[in-house]
Amino acid sequence: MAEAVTVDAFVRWLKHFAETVHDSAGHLTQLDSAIGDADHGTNMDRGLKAVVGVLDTNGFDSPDALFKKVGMTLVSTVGGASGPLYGTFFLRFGSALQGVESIGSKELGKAFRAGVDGIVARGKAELEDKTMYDAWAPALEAFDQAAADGLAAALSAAASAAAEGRDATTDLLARKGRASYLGERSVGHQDPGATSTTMLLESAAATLV
Amino acid sequence: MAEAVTVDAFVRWLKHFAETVHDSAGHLTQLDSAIGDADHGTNMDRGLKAVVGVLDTNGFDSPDALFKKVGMTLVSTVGGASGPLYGTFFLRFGSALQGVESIGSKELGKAFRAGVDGIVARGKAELEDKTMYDAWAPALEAFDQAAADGLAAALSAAASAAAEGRDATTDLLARKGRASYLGERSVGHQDPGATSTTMLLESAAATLV
Amino acid sequence: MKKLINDPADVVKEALRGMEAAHRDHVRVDHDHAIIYRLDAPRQGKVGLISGGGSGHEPMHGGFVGTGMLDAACAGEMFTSPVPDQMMEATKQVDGGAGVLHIVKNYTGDVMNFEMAAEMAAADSGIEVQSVVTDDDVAVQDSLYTAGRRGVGVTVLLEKIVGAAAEEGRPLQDVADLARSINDQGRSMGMALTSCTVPSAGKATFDLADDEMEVGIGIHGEPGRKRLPLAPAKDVAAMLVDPIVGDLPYQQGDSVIAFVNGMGGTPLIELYVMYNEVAQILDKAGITVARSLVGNYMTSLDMAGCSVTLLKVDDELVGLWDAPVDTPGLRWGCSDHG
Amino acid sequence: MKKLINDPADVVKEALRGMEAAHRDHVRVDHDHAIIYRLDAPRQGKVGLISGGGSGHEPMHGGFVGTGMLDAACAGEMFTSPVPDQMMEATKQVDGGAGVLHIVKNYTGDVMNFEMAAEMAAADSGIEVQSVVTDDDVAVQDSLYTAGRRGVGVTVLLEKIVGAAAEEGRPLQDVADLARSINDQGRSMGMALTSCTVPSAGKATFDLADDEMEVGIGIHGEPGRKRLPLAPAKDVAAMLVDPIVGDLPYQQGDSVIAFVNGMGGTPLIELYVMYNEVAQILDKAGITVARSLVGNYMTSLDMAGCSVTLLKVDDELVGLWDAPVDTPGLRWGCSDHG
Ligand SMILES: Nc1ncnc2c1ncn2[C@@H]1O[C@H](COP(=O)(O)OP(=O)(O)O)[C@@H](O)[C@H]1O
Ligand SMILES: Nc1ncnc2c1ncn2[C@@H]1O[C@H](COP(=O)(O)OP(=O)(O)O)[C@@H](O)[C@H]1O
Ligand SMILES: [Mg+2]
Ligand SMILES: [Mg+2]
Ligand SMILES: [Mg+2]
Ligand SMILES: [Mg+2]
Repeated sequence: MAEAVTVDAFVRWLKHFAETVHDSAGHLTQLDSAIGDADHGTNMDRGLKAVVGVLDTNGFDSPDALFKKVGMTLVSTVGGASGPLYGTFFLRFGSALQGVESIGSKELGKAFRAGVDGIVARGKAELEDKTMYDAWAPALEAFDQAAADGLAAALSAAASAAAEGRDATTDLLARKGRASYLGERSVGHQDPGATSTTMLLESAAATLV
Repeated sequence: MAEAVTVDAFVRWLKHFAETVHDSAGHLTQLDSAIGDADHGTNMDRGLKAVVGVLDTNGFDSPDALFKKVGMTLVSTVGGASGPLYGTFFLRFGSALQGVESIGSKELGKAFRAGVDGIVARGKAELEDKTMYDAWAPALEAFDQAAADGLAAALSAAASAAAEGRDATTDLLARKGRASYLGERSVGHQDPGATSTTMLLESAAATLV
Repeated sequence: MKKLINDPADVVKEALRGMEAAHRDHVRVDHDHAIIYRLDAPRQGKVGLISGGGSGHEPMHGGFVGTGMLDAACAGEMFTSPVPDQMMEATKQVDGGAGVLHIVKNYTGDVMNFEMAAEMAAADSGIEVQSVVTDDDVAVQDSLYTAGRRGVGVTVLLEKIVGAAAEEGRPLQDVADLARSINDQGRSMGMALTSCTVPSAGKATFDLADDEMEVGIGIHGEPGRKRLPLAPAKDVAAMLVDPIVGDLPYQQGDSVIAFVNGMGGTPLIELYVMYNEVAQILDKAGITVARSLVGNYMTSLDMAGCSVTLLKVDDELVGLWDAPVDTPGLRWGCSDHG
Repeated sequence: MKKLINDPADVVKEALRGMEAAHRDHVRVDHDHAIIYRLDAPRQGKVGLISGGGSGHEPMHGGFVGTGMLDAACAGEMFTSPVPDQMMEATKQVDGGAGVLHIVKNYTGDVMNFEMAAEMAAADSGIEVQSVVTDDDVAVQDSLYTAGRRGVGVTVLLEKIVGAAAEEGRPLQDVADLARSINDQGRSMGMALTSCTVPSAGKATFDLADDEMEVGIGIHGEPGRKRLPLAPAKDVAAMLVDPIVGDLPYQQGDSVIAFVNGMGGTPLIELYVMYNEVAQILDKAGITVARSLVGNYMTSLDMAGCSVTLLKVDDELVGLWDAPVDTPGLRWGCSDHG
């Protein structure tokens, strides 16, 4: 089982994501300026800095303990729409891994789905509402389809699909989140949450295998 | 006594001044922006419009009745520093002409001096304080020196001297009025009140003879 | 960016310190949780009222904490809803045994964070919590399939009126019902002459030419529904009032509280000019202004612009409006600190 | 120019209409004379307090008319002192037999117009008039040979405190003496992040680069004493407080009313950040803040910036400060309209 993902690998994932968001905070905020309130980069960066602080000062003996702490930290520090959404994602993602002996592509796929179900339960987004869900939905599907080819293939397929989903948000008219207030004027701008979600999956592909 | 100034001539003077100020209101306000509060043109224009309204709807049988009304109108409509100063000028100017049979250069010179004494009594400006007095003081002197050569010569000398006084305000450090708040920074800007005073004397030269 | 601040990251924290120092007679501040409390909270037997939202809207909400209005306000980061921990903590602190009402403006983030807090508070402490969500912004098309309308100006009026009702000792259900009926009777619309600048972003959220304005804006610097040529106050007033009056059918003789709110960068003199226009439109429409409020009460950082809110009122609401209120941001009547 | 106005020439007139409509419970307005009156003026046996000045500083002075503060305010044109006719009329209308105090900010125009009004009122009606001229701006060097210091923030504090003294029924001489001693104990200094725009001028009075500020400004958009690089709130606070404290020697343990005032375009959150800095400087200097006031009370149209005023107080002044006041712009305590 060379494929099994360890707690250490998850920690590397989260730190890689934190770094990516930190480096792209200006870009994410810029995207949020166009159709939101100019804070998505700041929000995510603040929350992920807190997460890194937690990772640096705590040891975790199980993925579910790790992700419970990560989820709660995001809920408690991000605020806005992305705080409860990313927070809920990680809480559910961790729960799904509870008691799982060895985390391979199948287990990871289930955990991703559980996390995204949490996002939908919280935010009630549907496909093409122009939210982070438009990156998540195709990513889940691609992951499952490539799962049989191994974790690396699945993660890389998910990241590519997320990127496509993210790009496709540009042409959508927003129906959820702040961008929905803009009506027609939301068309032509890429969704910031779908952008950070794509970063999360790209970080996973870069660190979990 | 072909030289005697009539009420009609005084009315022409006031209207000419009103028109000049109206056309230069932007310029006067611009000067006041640099070292004051950006309203000298607006203030003078408002007051002189009221004066023209009074002239158009009233007849006056004496210069002192005319200038009493003009002075009161300016006091009641201009406000700021220039309202009481120009108002007082015309009130005293008119009083000095009370009972004067024929107004020649000598009588006019006295009236100018009385008016300017009023300005000094009200505003306590001294020479080189960078105020309208810096246009008035040389104008009075030039008028008196040229008075023997007739009214036209006296008025034209006064107007030229006022313009020189006005130009000389540029290099002065203000000690009175709003410009005084700027200290050193008031140097290098022409005083708006000295500018409108010069217009008043140029209008006199153009209309009273 | 030109602001009277130090490090952009510290603005909220430092403003709370300044607010506390300036208003020690009205509020105390829990800086760890960024919560502003009424000095005498919790009041036994009184329904606790808490609200909260992103910072950058001052005096809302912290400035509305005090006798006759809120018991606590949770301050989020700039334009970012507060986190559930804050609302949970505030809920516990202000509960005087009669339950707690959460007053939430309808933004996805605010709604979700308050929801999580209410869930946690119920599980954790058994405190009875009800929530009312304000959504009065007629600039946003309402629909089952969208995030719905934004909560804007009516929130201020609601906090005042419901605050008076809670002060009277009314039970939680009554207070919550009253809050919902107020939200139903209130409508708002806003416009901007300039964008605001979020300190951490460092530059204006949107660019607007010298001869343009945004109509149908919210309070977070998000662009509006349309960009239009700059117009005189008279026309702006009509653009804001007409959709409000059209949205909630008015009858001749209806009474309203009329609220002209500044967005933070607009001075009072302009708000009075606007109010003069609004009052004339209402007069022509046969709508009676029972009470009015004009000022910068719900701001969007340094944005220049304004919003208009009309709240239909009856004698009961006017009575509650007139009841004493004593907060940093809103004050009248004979207040009694006893 | 981006403003919520109609014709620039009508701004003052229309704002007075809007103000009257918004505050019918506090004031009435004589539109012919542009005078804002307290509803119950004249009060028999009470010294009448009138102030006035150019418009563009709202809520000052019209917003300070009401119980416990002014009896009337004369509104001049934009940034232009009112004319003597207004002060004469107001003096007659508010005199309740105990005489009238004119509160005048030290500007050449204001002083001369009030002087003419006082002369006319004395000649015309025999009403006893005293004048107090405020000149608290330490940015301006004082000298026998100049126009002297400007009257700024202390005017607001003075109107409140002297208003309470007049309300108590103190005689004119006492009230005037009190006013002068307040002016002697108060000092201010202001700064601007942006120029204001006078509506009739149509463009900014001065240009300021994105990384510059003006320090030592007044309230009429006049440029300041120096142009400096933009600085953090902490440094700005020191630039404003230090010259004030240096000008009027303070001793450890002195008490002050600390007033952080916004210039109109600066939102409350920034004023709280500033107040936080000011409070810390005073604390370090051993100066006790007895009371504070933070907000946009004496504005300069849409200028962004602030001023700091410190007024040395004793128990008597604090007592008068705490006394009820009920005006559109300043309100506290238990007011009694009887
Ligand atoms: N109901 C929703 N469901 C899923 N995602 C959402 C929803 N509402 C908003 N989002 C996501 O949140 C992102 C904005 O996050 P952020 O800017 O941090 O919060 P806020 O909108 O509160 O300022 C959007 O770009 C979008 O992807
Ligand atoms: N004490 C004074 N004596 C004479 N002239 C004065 C005095 N103070 C100001 N002025 C004149 O008034 C002019 C400004 O007038 P104006 O702008 O209308 O009034 P304000 O300064 O009140 O805005 C100055 O340019 C100056 O010439
Ligand atoms: Mg956002
Ligand atoms: Mg001027
Ligand atoms: Mg946000
Ligand atoms: Mg002026």
